[in-house]
Amino acid sequence: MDGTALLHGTGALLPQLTVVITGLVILTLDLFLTSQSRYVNEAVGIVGLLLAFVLTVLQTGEPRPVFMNMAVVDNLGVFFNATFLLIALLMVLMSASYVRREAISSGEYYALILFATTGFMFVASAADLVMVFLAIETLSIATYILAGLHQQEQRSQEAAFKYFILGSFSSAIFLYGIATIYGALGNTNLLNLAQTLSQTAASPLTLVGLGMLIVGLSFKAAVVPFHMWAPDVYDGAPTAVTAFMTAGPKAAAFAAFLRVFLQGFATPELAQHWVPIFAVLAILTMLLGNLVAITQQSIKRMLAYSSIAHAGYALVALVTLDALGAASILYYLVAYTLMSLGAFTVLTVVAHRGEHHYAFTDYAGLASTNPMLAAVMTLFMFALAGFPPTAGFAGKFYVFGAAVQSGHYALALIGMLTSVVSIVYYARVVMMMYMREANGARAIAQVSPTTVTLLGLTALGTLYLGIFPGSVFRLAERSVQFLF
Amino acid sequence: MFVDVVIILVKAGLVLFALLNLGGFLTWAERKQSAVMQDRIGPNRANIGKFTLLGLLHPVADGIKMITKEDFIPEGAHRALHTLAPAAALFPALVIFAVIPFGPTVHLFGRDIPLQVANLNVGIVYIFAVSSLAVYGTMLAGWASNNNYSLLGGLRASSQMISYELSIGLSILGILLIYESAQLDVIVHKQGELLWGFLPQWGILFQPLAFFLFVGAALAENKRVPFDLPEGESEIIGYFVEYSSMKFGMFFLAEFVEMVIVSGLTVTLFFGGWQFPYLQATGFVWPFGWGTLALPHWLVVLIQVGTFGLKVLVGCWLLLVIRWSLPRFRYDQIMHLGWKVWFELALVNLLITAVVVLLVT
Amino acid sequence: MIPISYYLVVSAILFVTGAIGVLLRRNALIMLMCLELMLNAVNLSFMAYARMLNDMGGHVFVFLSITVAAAEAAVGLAIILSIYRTRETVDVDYLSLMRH
Amino acid sequence: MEAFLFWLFSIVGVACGAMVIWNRNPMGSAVYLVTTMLCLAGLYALLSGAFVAALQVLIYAGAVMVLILFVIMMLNVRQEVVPREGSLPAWIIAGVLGLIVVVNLAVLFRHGDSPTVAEDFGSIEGVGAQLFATYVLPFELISVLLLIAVIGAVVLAKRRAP
Repeated sequence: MDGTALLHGTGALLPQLTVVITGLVILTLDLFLTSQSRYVNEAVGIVGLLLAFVLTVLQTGEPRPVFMNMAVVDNLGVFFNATFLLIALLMVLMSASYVRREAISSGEYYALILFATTGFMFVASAADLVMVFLAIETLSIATYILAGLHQQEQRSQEAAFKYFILGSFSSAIFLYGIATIYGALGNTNLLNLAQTLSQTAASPLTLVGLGMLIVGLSFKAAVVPFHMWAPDVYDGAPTAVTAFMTAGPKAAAFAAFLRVFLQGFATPELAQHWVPIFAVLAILTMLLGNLVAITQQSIKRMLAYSSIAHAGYALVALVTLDALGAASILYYLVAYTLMSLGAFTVLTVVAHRGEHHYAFTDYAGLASTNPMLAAVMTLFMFALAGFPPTAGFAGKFYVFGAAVQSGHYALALIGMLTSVVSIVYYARVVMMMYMREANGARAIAQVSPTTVTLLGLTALGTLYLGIFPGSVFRLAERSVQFLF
Repeated sequence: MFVDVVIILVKAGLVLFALLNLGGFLTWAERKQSAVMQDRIGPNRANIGKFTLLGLLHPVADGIKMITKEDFIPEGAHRALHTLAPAAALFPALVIFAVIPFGPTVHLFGRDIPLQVANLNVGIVYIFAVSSLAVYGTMLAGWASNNNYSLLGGLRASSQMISYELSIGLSILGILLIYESAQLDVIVHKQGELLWGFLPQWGILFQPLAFFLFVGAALAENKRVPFDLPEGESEIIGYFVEYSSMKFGMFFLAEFVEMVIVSGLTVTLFFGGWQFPYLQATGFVWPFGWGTLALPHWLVVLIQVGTFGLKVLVGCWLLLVIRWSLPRFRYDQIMHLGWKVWFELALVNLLITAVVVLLVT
Repeated sequence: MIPISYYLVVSAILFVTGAIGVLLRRNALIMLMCLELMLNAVNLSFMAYARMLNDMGGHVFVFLSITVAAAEAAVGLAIILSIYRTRETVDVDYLSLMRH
Repeated sequence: MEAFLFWLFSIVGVACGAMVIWNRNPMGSAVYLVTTMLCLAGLYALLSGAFVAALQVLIYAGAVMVLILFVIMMLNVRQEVVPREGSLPAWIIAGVLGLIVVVNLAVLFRHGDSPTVAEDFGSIEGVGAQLFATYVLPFELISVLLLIAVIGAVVLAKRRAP
């Protein structure tokens, strides 16, 4: 690899580099900061992420493989990277007051968030199974640590351990899948896999490898029946980190699904094998996620199951094998990011210092003690349930629409039915806030300006995506066009 | 095929024989050296009739004593691991020498026999790998004895060894960059070439800092003064406190064999290995065109093997002198030195070397 | 000459062994070791395939996966250590605060 | 010779692998795991992967396992008094299921003899050339990964002020 190619490749990966460097800067700066000047961390983070965002958006265009076909810069990657950067930005805003309240060392926290974001971005730009694996490991290891960051809480350590063991377990399976594919096809590059596959018939070994890839990625996306880690981990991790985990790694797993299955293994011969698997997984995920969510007493756990359910909806769109479906996945991920981060932000506020107030009863009378908070929470709950005119409705509309258009009526039907079921538990929160009296005079903690900004942004975003869904959806469609 | 195997076995046997005897000899040398430095007489009692041979019989007597002593395993100890530990400590020390060339290629009975047990392509990595196993002996010994003192000693020893392993690796990497090979015989051959027509290209010429770092870190690996906290002879209870008889002897021997290894590696990497200045395969070739002196093949080989032996002995002697000259570090000083000074210096050295090599080539 | 399949079978056996260990054992340290066993098994597969395909890419994969395993082990041990500090046990069954 | 070494390494490796999950004591498991790793290094060498074999010993046996052993010593986990976890039926079922999986997989492996490879296959130079040409981006990404691991280990394991 000569100098110009190296330079060209580095230029193509500037967004990722920017994020890494921002993380390093924060890590270094943090050494010199006093507790009064810690806000510098957030400021640097925001500036770096905005810069990376601009650099990302400038990259649209024809697919350009770089670094000996290890990574590729294309519209799909750009869309995903922009989404990930948005998640990171919102995370920084959300955490600004949170890390202070919970006494989490902010330098390491933000650095890890940024490094995990780098991992997300490399998943989206990966053009080789090895890159997919390493990027997933990067983001996973960063999130294991984040989950255990809550120093005083034993639950946080437990969550980290559970996440670690099952995450590594799934990584090992994923890696075994890569090894099997490597052995069966002699090639791990997603850009030329299609070519290799078209020349040879799919051997049973290829299918075994493919199955392992599915299992490994399903673990990461918390798809039923590979979800067993998710509720406990989401419950035990610091709430801000839980928000991050439901948004980031999940979106990254879907980025991997799209890269691996829609770009790498998309030949019709193979697709007929993996499409039914994903259909079954989607059905299981939607059913179990929604049904179990009803029984939860803690809102944090309820949102954990709801995040599992939402992964199911996004999976529905994966089986359609067309641009409409792929685009609706992208759209759904953006929508879910906004709704979920918004809802979790409300949770962090209500939970108070030490994070013990997650029960539904803690939300009783929120409308009278803090009407604005109750109002945005209501918006997010309705959005998650899929009411118009919110992003949640538009997302589900596109997903089920894509399913119907490609003839997967059963999937669409189950999706819609489970959405109806989900109204039960989302509405319960709203009823709790508006219909019940506050139990005890527990004052709501002061909502910091950054949190207000974040709530405003996510609420506006949720509404905007719901009212003008076309703008983002057209972008999503443009992003996946080259795949089909 | 059969002959090849025999040749390798003979070479391995020779190396092991030399190594073990040198190790035993060093126990004597150590005591004599300390006696000289402290104005004492040193070992002089063991004798056969009237012959004490300057105390040279002491290592033999020690060996007999250790073999005949009771082998004691404390109550509650993990028997299998307690027995395995000394072997785990001695094994790496014995097999590292396999890749160190102790002489040039010999032409014998129409065969080319390289004087090196195994010429591995991955030579240096092999050394890293095997030496990283040395820590198991200390850890297992400390843990299996069911004794809190030996456990703490084992922890001290192993954390020290892990810490300095990094510096060892990093300091050798500079050599690897300069000679562009990980094969030790290639490295030695390249050290025989001359710089500007008269200066042998020994490693120390290009990597003086790495030499000091390597020797320092190797001393720490070896757990000798000034880094002897894990065991500290008379004052500190170490990881092998619960060992007696030949099992203790194996720990003891491992320490001295490791000294030979350190010396051998230093000579091979930094002092030209078996190279004698200006001695080529055909004889002496003097610099500045001062003519040549042809020598028969066997004499050249003999001189070179002898040179290697002499260099190793001098190295061992230096290690002894260091051991009896310096005071002991405190534990926090060891850790501070290892992580905050040695490691950084090794990194800087590697960086500078890499940049210079890049610019020159 | 040993056929490549034999190596692959060894790898599969080790992988399954490790997986059983992760699922059945409840000692955190042993679970971690079983994970390492699984990754090792995968590495053997990579090496066998690399030999079969005459492609050193497989060796690079092993290089990378070994590094990943080292990073994982470091983080895993740190988590176990932090749990042990507050709980004085490494038995996962005691980690049941969240089963309510 | 090759056959003998293969059977030696694989039988010892698999047996020790089984002992890793069967042993009650973490220390015992760790020692068995080290043995398995050394056997795997031997198998790598048989597959003409000398460099990776050395790395396996260096990193796995020499660093990762040392770290694990170190933590075991630090926690001073003695012989477990509790019985082995998981009931016997669970172990038997797991064993049978595992066997089925292995047999099913083994049927799929139909790779015969490997091609003869070049002299420098698996050497430092060969693997290094691949690593720094084709796979330079993964190599760079690994550095981020390791940095994360360092941060994580420090943040999670450091003793906190009460």
